[in-house]
Amino acid sequence: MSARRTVGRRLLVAVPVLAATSMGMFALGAASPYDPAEQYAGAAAFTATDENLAQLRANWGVDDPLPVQYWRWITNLVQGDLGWSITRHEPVTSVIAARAGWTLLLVGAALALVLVASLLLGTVAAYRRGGWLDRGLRAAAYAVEAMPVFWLALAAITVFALVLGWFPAGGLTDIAADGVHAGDVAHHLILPITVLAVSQAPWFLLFVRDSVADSLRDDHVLAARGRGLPGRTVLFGHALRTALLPFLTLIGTHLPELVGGAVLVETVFSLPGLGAVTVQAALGSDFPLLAAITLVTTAVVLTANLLTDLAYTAADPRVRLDG
Amino acid sequence: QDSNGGTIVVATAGEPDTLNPVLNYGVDGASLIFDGLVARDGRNELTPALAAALPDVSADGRTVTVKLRDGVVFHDGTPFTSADVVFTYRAVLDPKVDSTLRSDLDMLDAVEAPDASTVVFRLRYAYAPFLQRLTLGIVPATALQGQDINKSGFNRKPIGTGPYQVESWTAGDRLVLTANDRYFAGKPANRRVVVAFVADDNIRAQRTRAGEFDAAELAPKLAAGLGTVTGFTVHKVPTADYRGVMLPFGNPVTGDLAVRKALNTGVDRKAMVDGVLGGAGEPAYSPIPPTSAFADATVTGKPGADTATATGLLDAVGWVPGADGIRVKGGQKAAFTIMYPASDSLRKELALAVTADAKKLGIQVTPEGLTWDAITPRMKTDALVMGWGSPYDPDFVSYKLFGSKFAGEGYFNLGLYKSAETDKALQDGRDQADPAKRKDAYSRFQRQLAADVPWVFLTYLQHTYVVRSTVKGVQPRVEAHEHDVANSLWWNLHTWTKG
Amino acid sequence: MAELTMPRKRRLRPLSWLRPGTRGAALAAVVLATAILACLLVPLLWPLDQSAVALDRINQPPTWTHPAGTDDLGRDVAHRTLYGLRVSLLIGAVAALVATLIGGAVGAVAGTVGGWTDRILMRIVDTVAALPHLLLGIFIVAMLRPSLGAVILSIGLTHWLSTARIVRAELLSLRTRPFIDAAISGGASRVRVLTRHLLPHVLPRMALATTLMVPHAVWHETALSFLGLGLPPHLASLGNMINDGQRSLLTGAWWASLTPGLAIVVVTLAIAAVAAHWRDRLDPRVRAELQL
Amino acid sequence: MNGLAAHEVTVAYGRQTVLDRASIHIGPGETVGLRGPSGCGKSTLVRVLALLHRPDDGHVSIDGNPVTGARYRVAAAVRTRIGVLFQSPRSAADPRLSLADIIAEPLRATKAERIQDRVVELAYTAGLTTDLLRRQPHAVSDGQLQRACLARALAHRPDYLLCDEATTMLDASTQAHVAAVITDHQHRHGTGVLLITHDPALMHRWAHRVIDWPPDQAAPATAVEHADHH
Amino acid sequence: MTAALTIDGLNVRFRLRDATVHAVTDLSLTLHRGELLAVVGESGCGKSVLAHAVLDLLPANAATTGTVQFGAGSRPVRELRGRHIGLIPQSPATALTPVRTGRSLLAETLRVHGRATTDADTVAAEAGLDPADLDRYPFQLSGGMAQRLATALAIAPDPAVLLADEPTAGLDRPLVDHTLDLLRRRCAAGTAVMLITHDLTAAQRVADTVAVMYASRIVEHRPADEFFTAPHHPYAAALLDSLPDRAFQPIPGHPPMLTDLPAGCAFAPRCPHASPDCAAQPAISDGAACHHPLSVVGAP
Ligand SMILES: Nc1ncnc2c1ncn2[C@@H]1O[C@H](COP(=O)(O)OP(=O)(O)OP(=O)(O)O)[C@@H](O)[C@H]1O
Ligand SMILES: Nc1ncnc2c1ncn2[C@@H]1O[C@H](COP(=O)(O)OP(=O)(O)OP(=O)(O)O)[C@@H](O)[C@H]1O
Ligand SMILES: [Mg+2]
Ligand SMILES: [Mg+2]
Repeated sequence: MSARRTVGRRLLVAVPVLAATSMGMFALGAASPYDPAEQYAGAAAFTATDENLAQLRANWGVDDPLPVQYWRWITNLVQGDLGWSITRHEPVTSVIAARAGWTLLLVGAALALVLVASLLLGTVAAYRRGGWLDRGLRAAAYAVEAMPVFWLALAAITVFALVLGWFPAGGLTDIAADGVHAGDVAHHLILPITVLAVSQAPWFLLFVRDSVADSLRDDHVLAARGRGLPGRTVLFGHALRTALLPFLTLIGTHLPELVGGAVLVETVFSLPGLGAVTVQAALGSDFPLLAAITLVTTAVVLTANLLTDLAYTAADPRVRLDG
Repeated sequence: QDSNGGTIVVATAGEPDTLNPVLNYGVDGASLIFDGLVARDGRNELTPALAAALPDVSADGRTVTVKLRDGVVFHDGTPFTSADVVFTYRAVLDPKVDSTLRSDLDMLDAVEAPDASTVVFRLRYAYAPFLQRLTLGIVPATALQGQDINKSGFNRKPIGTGPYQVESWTAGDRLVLTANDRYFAGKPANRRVVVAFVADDNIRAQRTRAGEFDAAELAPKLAAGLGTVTGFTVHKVPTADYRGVMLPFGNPVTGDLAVRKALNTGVDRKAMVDGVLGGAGEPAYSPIPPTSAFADATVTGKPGADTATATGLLDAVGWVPGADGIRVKGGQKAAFTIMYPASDSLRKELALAVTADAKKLGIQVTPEGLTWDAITPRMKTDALVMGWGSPYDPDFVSYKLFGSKFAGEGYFNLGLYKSAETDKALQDGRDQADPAKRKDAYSRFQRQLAADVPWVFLTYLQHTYVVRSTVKGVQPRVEAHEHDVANSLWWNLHTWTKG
Repeated sequence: MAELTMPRKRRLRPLSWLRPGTRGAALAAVVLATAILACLLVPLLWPLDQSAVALDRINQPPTWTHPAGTDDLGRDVAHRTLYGLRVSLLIGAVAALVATLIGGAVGAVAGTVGGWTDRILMRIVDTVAALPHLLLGIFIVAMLRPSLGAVILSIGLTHWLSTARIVRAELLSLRTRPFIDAAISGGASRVRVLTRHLLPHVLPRMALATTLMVPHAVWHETALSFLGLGLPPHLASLGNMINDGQRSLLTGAWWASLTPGLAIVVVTLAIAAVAAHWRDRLDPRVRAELQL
Repeated sequence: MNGLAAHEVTVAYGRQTVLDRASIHIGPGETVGLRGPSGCGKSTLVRVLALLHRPDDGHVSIDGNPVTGARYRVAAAVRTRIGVLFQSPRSAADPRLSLADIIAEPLRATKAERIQDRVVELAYTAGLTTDLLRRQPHAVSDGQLQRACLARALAHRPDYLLCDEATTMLDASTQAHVAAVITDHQHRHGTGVLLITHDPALMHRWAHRVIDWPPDQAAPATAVEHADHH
Repeated sequence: MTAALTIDGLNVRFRLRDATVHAVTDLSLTLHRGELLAVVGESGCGKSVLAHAVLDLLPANAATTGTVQFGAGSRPVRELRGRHIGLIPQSPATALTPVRTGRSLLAETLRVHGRATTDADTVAAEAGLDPADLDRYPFQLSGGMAQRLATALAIAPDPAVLLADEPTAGLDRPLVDHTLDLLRRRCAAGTAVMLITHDLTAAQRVADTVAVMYASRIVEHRPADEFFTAPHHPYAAALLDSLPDRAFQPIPGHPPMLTDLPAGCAFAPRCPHASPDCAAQPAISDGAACHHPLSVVGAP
């Protein structure tokens, strides 16, 4: 099936998927045990009267039946209004506009780092399988996967910010700086991006390592060596090329994990991203914000999966693309 | 050369949701951006702020007249007038506005402005501590008039009269304030203030250690660790924030006075202060903190566990140990559940400490960590680790927490405690204007609570801060539960100087 | 023809990795076995009162009586770690298995049936991937009320996506290979081709995913517990302990968090080593692989 | 009409039409030789006849019964009536199975009885020594693997056997052995054999009838007078 | 004639879990520039292993002893692969990287060995492959096309020694001839070619010398014309006899198991001329390793 038809079909399918995720989100939110009014009031919930809290709920219309809320949200959405975030006290659009960029930068940069590093290291480890690099990398990968991200972050801050003083310990810009300067931000983001990347790398690294190790045993690799191709070409051009499939697959499904990791990294490094806001929105049953975030993530996940599916056919022409 | 001094950077965990006092920002004053009609000084005594003098209360206590200070202007240059005060309070009372302050102002009937520099509050009933409610920051009517306050851009970039105006607020990161040179109480000593929001304790400690902050709130043990680093001073600030176990009357075990009293004497408050709070606290015996003028010094106890007395109390009324060491009376086992909110680790630890102490008395306590929605339906029959407290007036909180009128309403009198004596004392405390009579009323209240033990009060917390030693002008005062940008150690930040 | 006999089927001898020459795997197996044995025996030999605290001996460094010190409520860290392993290993292993089974099944169906089934299943995967995991977790726990089973389900039901897509992708590539044609021509049913020819090729990948999921599940358990949706936070589970210990990390009482943390790292490494060893034994090509 | 036949089948890969309304018929007990230039679609025809590829047009019939669909859609009992020897034994053998398993696989798939004995018998027939049975494809030579594939193809005693260059991997002696085995099988079970080979001598010696592919370009099927190899 | 490839005392053993495969035993052989050596023998006798051993491409469980020398140099084989010694692998279906088109494989090989990537079409045509088919992926190729692509890949670097493992399998007659001519032309240009094949007709057509392998050993190694008219070794004779245009009868008896070879001549159990002498390993004499060479037996 041609790529264009696939894209077209996926675009069509995106509509019901988006509807399903947003509806699912409302349903999940309704099942959530959290009361938005109490979350909103915070500590004041204990001194606020029942009547006061009820009035808040009435103001937001969160006591309306679910279909009513969903319908209201949909009709507003069609008019380009994403609604008002109860937890952030801002229009949903401005929450997303102000924060999505940073999360995207963090996640995007970390993903790029993860991809490059795990492709390189995984392939080299597979090539030297059984050697100290392979064993070291694999042990490290499992250890990192088992380790709280928080430890990594704290260790990174202690070593690189406190002991060595190379990077700032947190924040988006220098605490005394005014305005946002690219260099300053880059300097501040190196540590969080690296921590996020390291924490997410094990899956990718181990999968690359395993499938490259598998394909290294294939006849075509042997044949490529027989043609006198240099080791690097054989490794990356033949072994890795045939082993890319599981790796590509992971990118799409690991986005949520990456975003989940970003939540932690954002909190630890005090970065103003979407991560913390999502948790807050979930706890506060902030439907409009949740729905919008879900829409964004759905769009990202759909695009990522479409791209990886297209990449499959490029990476492995034997795969016939469906859907 | 900057004669006004430089930048002060403070770090805190809690980030406000909005910067609008109407929507609960810094309602107890000291918000750096806004002023109330009155403010509190270093001893939490009321002083006039936007009011020219402390307000006048009529003889029947139902009319409060405030003369406003002259020549005050908002950050945007508009003059401050009585219309702004009226607007602010009416906004709070407006049901369309998402404010929880309304619950605290239910005595307020109307706000009027007879002239540009006078405001008159009319109350439904006499309410002695009403002036304490006038610390609410005043917002400019012109900036908000005709807008949906819930959704106004003002909430994120507000205009006030306070010592600092908002330069920028990057949610999740920092709030940057610049000095308001026209501040009525004089130019602030610092040009800029940066409030950094760092949610995680450990990270805040590390960043403080890295020298990013001039002052930061830290957990006691982390603060102690930084205290050994030269260049930092640790401040332990007393609060009115107590923790205790609410014992429901609807439960056959906790409903038994002997059990309640035994628990009250049998818990080891000192161990909790040292072990759980890392020394940053004091034992609590009543909801009125010892730092308050209303505290009754006779209502106290032994900081350590008095197991002998406690078991004596139980033995006396026939709670005898069964085969498994758990006491039994009339077929009823001395066993009950203590709930705690699962996400609150302090309350979890207190619940466990109480459990361990109760075990020594032969009472079996089962701790359960739950979400609020699971706690709520069980509050009438299961004990709960609770906390609250206000340093400003004993009527705040206690009236609703222990008054029988509020039994079972919201989170107020959860344990269905009913005592005519207590009701009377609380009512007197709010009706009487005379401080001496009020003090007497609250003495009665405290003694009655000590007799009925609807709660086992455990500890008062202390907030700990580290401040760079070169910073001068730090003046700790008794703090409330809520403290972040407003009402923290930096309540008087505009007078701090950095050497 | 008499001299020809059917070769004995290669049987797996589960303990043969204890042979010399595979010391790493043997060590890992011993570690894992010890951990599992300890989990099974500790409640019998050394019962723990989950709510007991001793405020008079908080934050004590490791000594002979408390080999891993005490935590900030005076509880013995070593004892609680053993208990925590019990709960966490159970949650981790079962949740990982649930996720692998669901993922494997969805991936297998999508990858072999194809067509509309595949499209619909993959869009469901997309949908689940887009919903915040936290919310899904909350929803599942809210339906089932906090309990061990609910925690396991909420983790298992949110973590099958990677496995599903990996299995599907590999099957899509495998199913066009001529040896599959040969199997079909030999009369194999769809199910048989799947279980006998397709899945064995992805099994190593699935095993890897399962191994990685075990520690991951422990983290999710912690996150849920912290929200009050998992196990009660005072219960000894590795996640809870690391969470609690985190506060003492910088104040010198590192053992409270490090001990349970190390426990999970070591157990994960042991599981990984044992799994890798098993896989290598099952795939004979490894032993005869070419050298570059 | 008895026999395995393709009727006017058309197969296209993308835009390239490989088989264009092609027909062929293999009668029971008959050996049909098929030859044609490389890439002309012989293997494709084999896949169609083996019910592994659904033609875009036309159909396959077995003993007069048209078969609809292909692969799993065809009943296993029908599929197993046709044995296939694929052109490349390497890619037609599951690299994870031992030779014994490869041979046993079709038997297990249809839950045959006495599998063990049958495998030994088949391996013996195909000329495989015991030491090879436990090895995996990567540890045997191509010719040995081809013989394992032959054993597998004969496992179900197929009524039709499609040999796509089945003997190119074999030396002359083994080739003769395999030919004898197939012929013997053919005699005992009345199997119809399709033989694709480029070796004129072999074709001449073995096939009853030779078809030049593609049929429309070449001369019509020629019957060869064949030497006595019975 | 200069030696392009000298193999001396080569032994290859595969260690399996419970057995050792003697895949190549005590094999010595010299291949001269411009010579086309055909290696024939029973399937599974070790021909492909020999080729892989020469190229040092055996798997890890193989143990190799003996020496292999290219020309007069002593550089390690891994530096010589491709440019100096090329291999046409036996199973092109699996030897082609499945996810890359023929063109990309061919262009890469050309580039690595310092030739212009634009030569791809020429090289493909030389191997008999339609250049248009270069743009297909391996799975889209027919068996014969894959074979020709594999040939093109091997000749692309212009190797001085070419090991061709069944390069004509699956090709139709014209293409077989095309490939054989190609090899012949290479020889004329100085290349040494080792043609491993089952196609004795093809061997006869192009080979200068023939080596017959049986059960891991070379049992006969003689000039082609002599060999085809009068093979010395009984196995060689039997092999020629089993051709379809001759007796078309398999050699009686079982092929030997390389895991369990007899001490003496491995063919003895199947040999009509076997005698007790055959319990000892015969040395090569007069081009054949046999105690009772046919020319002697059959000599008047
Ligand atoms: N990796 C291996 N491990 C063990 N035995 C092997 C391995 N590779 C090949 N063999 C054995 O070595 C012998 C020689 O194999 P080789 O592939 O060289 O045969 P061949 O002469 O090329 O046969 P064919 O003509 O069938 O290709 C065979 O008996 C085979 O079973
Ligand atoms: N999966 C496929 N996708 C696209 N084209 C294919 C595919 N399989 C085969 N072809 C093309 O179809 C044509 C016929 O292929 P087929 O394998 O049937 O040829 P063949 O007659 O068997 O040739 P040979 O004798 O070389 O094996 C070839 O041009 C080939 O490139
Ligand atoms: Mg073909
Ligand atoms: Mg071979």
